[in-house]
Amino acid sequence: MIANKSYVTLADYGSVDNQLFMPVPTRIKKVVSLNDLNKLFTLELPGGMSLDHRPGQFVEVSIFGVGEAPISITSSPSRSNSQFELCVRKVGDLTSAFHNMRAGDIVGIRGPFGRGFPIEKFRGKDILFAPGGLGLPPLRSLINQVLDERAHFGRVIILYGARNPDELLFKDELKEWGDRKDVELLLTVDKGEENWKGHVGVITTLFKEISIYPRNTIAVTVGPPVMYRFVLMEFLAKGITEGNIYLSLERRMKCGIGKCGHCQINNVYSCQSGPVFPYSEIKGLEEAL
Amino acid sequence: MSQNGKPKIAFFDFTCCEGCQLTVIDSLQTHPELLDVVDIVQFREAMSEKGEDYLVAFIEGSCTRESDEERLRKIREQASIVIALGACAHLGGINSLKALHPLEDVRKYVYGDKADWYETYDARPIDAVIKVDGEIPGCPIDRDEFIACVKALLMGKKLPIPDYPVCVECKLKENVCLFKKGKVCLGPITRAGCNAICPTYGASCEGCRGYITNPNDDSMREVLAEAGLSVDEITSIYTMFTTYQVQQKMKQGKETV
Amino acid sequence: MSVTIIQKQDFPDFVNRLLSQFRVSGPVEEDGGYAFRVIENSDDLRLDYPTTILPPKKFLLPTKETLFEFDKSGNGTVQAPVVEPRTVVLGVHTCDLHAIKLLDRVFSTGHIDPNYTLRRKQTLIVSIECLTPCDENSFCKSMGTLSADDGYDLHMTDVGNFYTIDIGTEVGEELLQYAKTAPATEENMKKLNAVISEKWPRFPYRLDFDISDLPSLLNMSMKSPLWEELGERCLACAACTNVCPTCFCFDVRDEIDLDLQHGQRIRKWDSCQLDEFATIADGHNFRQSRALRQRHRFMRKGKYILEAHDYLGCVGCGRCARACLVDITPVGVFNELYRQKEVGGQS
Amino acid sequence: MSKRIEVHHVTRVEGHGDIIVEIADGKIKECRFEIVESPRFFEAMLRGRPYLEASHITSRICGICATGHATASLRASEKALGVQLSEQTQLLRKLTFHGEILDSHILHVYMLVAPDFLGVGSVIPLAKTHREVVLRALRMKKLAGDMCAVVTGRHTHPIAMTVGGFTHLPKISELKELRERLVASRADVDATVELFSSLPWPEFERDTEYVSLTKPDEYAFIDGEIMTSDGVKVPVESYKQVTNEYMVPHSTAKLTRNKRQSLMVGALARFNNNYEQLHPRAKAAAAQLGMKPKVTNPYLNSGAQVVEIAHCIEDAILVIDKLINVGIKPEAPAAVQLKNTSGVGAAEVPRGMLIHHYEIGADGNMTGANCIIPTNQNVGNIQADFESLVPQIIDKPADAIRNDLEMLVRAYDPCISCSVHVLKIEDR
Ligand SMILES: Cc1cc2nc3c(=O)[nH]c(=O)nc-3n(C[C@H](O)[C@H](O)[C@H](O)COP(=O)(O)OP(=O)(O)OC[C@H]3O[C@@H](n4cnc5c(N)ncnc54)[C@H](O)[C@@H]3O)c2cc1C
Ligand code: SF4
Ligand code: SF4
Ligand code: SF4
Repeated sequence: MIANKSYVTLADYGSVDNQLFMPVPTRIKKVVSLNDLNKLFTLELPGGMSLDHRPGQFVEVSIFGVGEAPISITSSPSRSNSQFELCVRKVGDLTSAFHNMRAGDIVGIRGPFGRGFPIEKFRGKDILFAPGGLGLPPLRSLINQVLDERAHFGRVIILYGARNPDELLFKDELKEWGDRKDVELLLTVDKGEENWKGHVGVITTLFKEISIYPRNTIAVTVGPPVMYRFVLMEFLAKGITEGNIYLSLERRMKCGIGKCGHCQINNVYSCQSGPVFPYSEIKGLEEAL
Repeated sequence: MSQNGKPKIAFFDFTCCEGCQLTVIDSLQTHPELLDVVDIVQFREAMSEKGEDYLVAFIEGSCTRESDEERLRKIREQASIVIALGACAHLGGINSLKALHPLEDVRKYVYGDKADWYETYDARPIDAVIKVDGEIPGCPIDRDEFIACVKALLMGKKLPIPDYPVCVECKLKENVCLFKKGKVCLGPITRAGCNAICPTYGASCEGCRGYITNPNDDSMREVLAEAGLSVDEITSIYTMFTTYQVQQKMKQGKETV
Repeated sequence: MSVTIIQKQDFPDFVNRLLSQFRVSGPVEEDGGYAFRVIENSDDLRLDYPTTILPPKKFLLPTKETLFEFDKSGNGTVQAPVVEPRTVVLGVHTCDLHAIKLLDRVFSTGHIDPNYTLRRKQTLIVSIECLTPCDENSFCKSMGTLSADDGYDLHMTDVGNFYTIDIGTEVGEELLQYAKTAPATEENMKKLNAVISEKWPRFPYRLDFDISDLPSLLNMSMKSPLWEELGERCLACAACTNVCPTCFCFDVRDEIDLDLQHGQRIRKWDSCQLDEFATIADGHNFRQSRALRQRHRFMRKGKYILEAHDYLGCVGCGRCARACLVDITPVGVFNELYRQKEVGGQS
Repeated sequence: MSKRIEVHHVTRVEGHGDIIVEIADGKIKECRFEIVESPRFFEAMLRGRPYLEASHITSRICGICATGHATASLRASEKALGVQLSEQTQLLRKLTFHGEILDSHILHVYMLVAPDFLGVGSVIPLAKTHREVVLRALRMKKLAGDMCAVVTGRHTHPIAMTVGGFTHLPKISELKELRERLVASRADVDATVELFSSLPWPEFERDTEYVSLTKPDEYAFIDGEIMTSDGVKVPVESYKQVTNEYMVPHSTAKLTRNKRQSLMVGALARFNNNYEQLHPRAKAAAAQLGMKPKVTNPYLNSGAQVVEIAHCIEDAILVIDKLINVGIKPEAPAAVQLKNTSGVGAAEVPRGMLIHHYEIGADGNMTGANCIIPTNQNVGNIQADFESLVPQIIDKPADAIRNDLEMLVRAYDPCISCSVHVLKIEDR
């Protein structure tokens, strides 16, 4: 078959996924402002489609004319799925345009992408969460799923640090978690404020407040790159094995499907193999931390 | 905003050839719809109407005398967004070549014994006088880049000015590299966005768009030296549009020319 | 498969008949250099070209292409673009052929890239056997790309008065309906064999070690002081990656009309050598130094890509060496790493 | 009856100029046109720069006549360095020069002058009321710009022109495409002539000395001799005899003068001096506009520009035909001989005669430069026109006077940013 000098479209090749780069128009149902820089968006896929994501995965959000950016899914799959939540920090073009959107507006969604947390391996274990700053939104998905299936897990410890009290996200939920008997929640801020009565100091200072049983503990951290080295040291010092430590590596991303090269960490495409990794997998990677 | 919801923009010129404003007019050849999306309230070169209420001010030209400063400050007060248009406004540009000679000598050379009739000082970029929110580089600016910048402004985005060198665009156009033809070029350190127009037409990139954020200056100078340029010739190629920047750097003791 | 021949005098006619059916591209001379261009006339072709500035990759992964178009008015719709017509690429060297095989693998692994795949399916490749090295920068022989068994639709060898044609695919065979061909005689085959056996000695080996040792050599070289040295010289102009037939990193951006309603999402070539490549919104650059970026480039060429896709990420075409103004070359780098290993200079 | 008319920064002209007229008790107390552009100092900046940079630096004198400055600059260097240009180079220079004349004239007559007649402040409202006219202007201007771009890369600050030739040559296919567009543009030219012949040009006559380049065999744009309508003819090297540049710091200072108190350069001067060499289609355009030398109404400088639009379109077609005929040959820029010398380059840029006079040292660096800019030459004439016109219109309301004076200034198409060394006319 040699076609003539005719134009061919993707539809002529049925087997190719021609939707790969095409975002699904998705309606914003609700927008809640968390603080100056962060907003929580509830989105709903069209036609009752479900996102089917795992905690730790992300979607690529499109705003036409502005571009696309990877955003972690902060809601947990154990809650509603055709509806899902994104927590977005306003830092640049796309995130600013997103912040300007209101309920009823449409954004484009591709995904979910990435590996997510292997939650089935966590069952029966104690879980130590240590998110820093904007690391809470991606971890919130996992935390809430764990809480929804609370009976399947051992202790749940959450150490959460932010620069100042205002930057602590999801305050209502923090309170809820803090009120639960089956959750150990410790908060800290780098710099206190007048009304802040809690702990002051970087997140690593919380570690001496807890004792754990390392052999049965899964440790999970998400936060800014500078934080990882120190938190990892604390995890290891507590005797948690490298294979039981999980972290999420944020990189620049342009496709989400392991081609564009931006997210590469040595030979690993973090959008595909990550962004969630067990520490054992990345500790040999020169460029990971 | 105008009543019709279109943002009001105004153009101002200081010391320059007005080639960038002309390029703006030329951009209408391919984008006449520009007039449908913005309200141009001042553009002395092309129109008599004058509006003093504008959101965005495009400033062309360098500041070359103290009496320009007041006018610049007025524009800054009025405009929410000030954009430097073209190399003169962005860098000081060709006007700053003047600073390679003592000011008195320059005045005397041109005006002889009437030298002090004319007020002038070393040319400087606009951001040396007032805060600037963005820059559209080039001598002259690139038409398509100007339109792209207008779109970005309308959408509240950062100006889409690349931070990679001219070589990128030059290679993608498959030009034979000028160095292979025995010429020299500043493409490896100059900010892209012009579509490598000079090398494409066989001439050296002269750096009219200023340099990328992290140019490898030492290596560039070595490349030029290896191509046979003397120290003076290297200085010359580096100062065509960026005398002001080179001199600022020297003042900070970072570089010798 | 049997070998066919086309007399050289009949070749222009073949091209001109192809031109009436396909978009045809091939190497042409421009301003003292060579480039693959869409041709309008068989006279434009220069099949004896040494090498082109950009590889034929650009027909499969254009320097800039539309991924889809959008219209924000109403509910917002997106539409996949129409892609270009069927294209015959004439005169592809075997190094570039190997590179295309790698790209085929890359874009069909995991998520199948629709745009690449579509273009690939519409592209017919007529490669040509290299008989002399392009220039002193070629090191195809060291990389094992001096010839090719597959990856082409047709493969030609210049045997004096005629070209022999190896048929690689059925589509390739169908192409020959536009040519005046004859089955190769024994005499023809003898000549072909002579030409091929004479060509090999003309190509030097330029690596000081066997190519199969490259991955392990690189493995030991993560901390080599060479990277810092390269970082000092490198201009970060990205010429090396832009001309490379195996580089495939890209950027994705939106372009919009002045009405701010209609626009396209486009993808364009990007380079790991540029500052912005690994920089995120807060300004943190995961490969801040030019040294790290050069290391990344060579690790990809000799190790990472091999690990992911089973093909080396360098085919020895020498384009990057020609393009580099500060003389950073794969041969130079790989040999220097080998030398450092031999003298035990590794940490 | 007293009026004071002050126009600061006359609009729709290139660069900054002010008009100040004061009438008290029916008498003119003050009447002047002054340039308030900040001085540029190009001549001083050229010193010490390699001669190869000179045309790139001086094109930045003016965005509109960048190609004109580059051409005069190259001619100055070439004459100093003993460079012989090939015919191909001369033809290509001519082609791109025509592009610039067209671009500038179209911009001027359509976007700067026409709004005065159509009663609007600028081309922007015209885009609503006379969309077809504006689109035609943009279309013609694009063609003109593309003529420059095909040869030198772009109109404003041409790239490929260099001492002795070009660093890049157009393809025959590009020339053919241009030719087609030029031929097709005749309809637009006709429409232009028609539009401008229907406009009510203000009536005002004042004879002056018309100065331009002239050539025996063609309507002069590049090189030639200097001639004046008062019968002077000198080689360009003797430009100073005619231009007599000088500075006098009082309100009626004259900037250049020869036989009379002032002189005029520009399209009208060329038209008056070289009418015979215009292309027949240009002559026909002149007839339609009611123009025949000697035209002494300065407002009709714009009319002369329309005539030149017709001429340049036709001549560009002829130039392209020649180039296509012989084919474009690859050709390196002609060789130079470095020695301590000087040279004078001259060209008729859109606004009139332009002179670049360079001194180049044996090391190839510039040691001195002098540039004589058309607008400088005309400022004295504008002033003289003012003095003659104001008494004639003194009874009109101030607004009308202002309007007439502004239109007069505009007719000269002054390009004030060009004024590399501005002559400031001011009472001190
Ligand atoms: C796996 C992953 C999960 C993320 N989750 C969240 C989240 O839940 N909430 C949130 O607010 N932010 C998140 N980010 C960061 C977010 O993607 C960036 O802040 C965003 O891309 C910035 O885009 P911008 O257009 O606003 O900024 P600009 O600076 O204008 O960015 C331009 C482009 O650069 C790229 N880019 C810039 N910064 C980043 C970055 N940090 N990561 C990847 N690409 C980048 C994007 O492609 C972006 O379109 C996540 C990033 C990754 C990789
Ligand atoms: S000509 Fe200049 S811009 Fe082009 S590749 Fe060479 S150095 Fe870079
Ligand atoms: S190539 Fe260089 S000199 Fe030319 S326009 Fe671009 S930045 Fe300016
Ligand atoms: S790395 Fe260099 S030699 Fe190797 S394939 Fe790429 S361009 Fe060719």
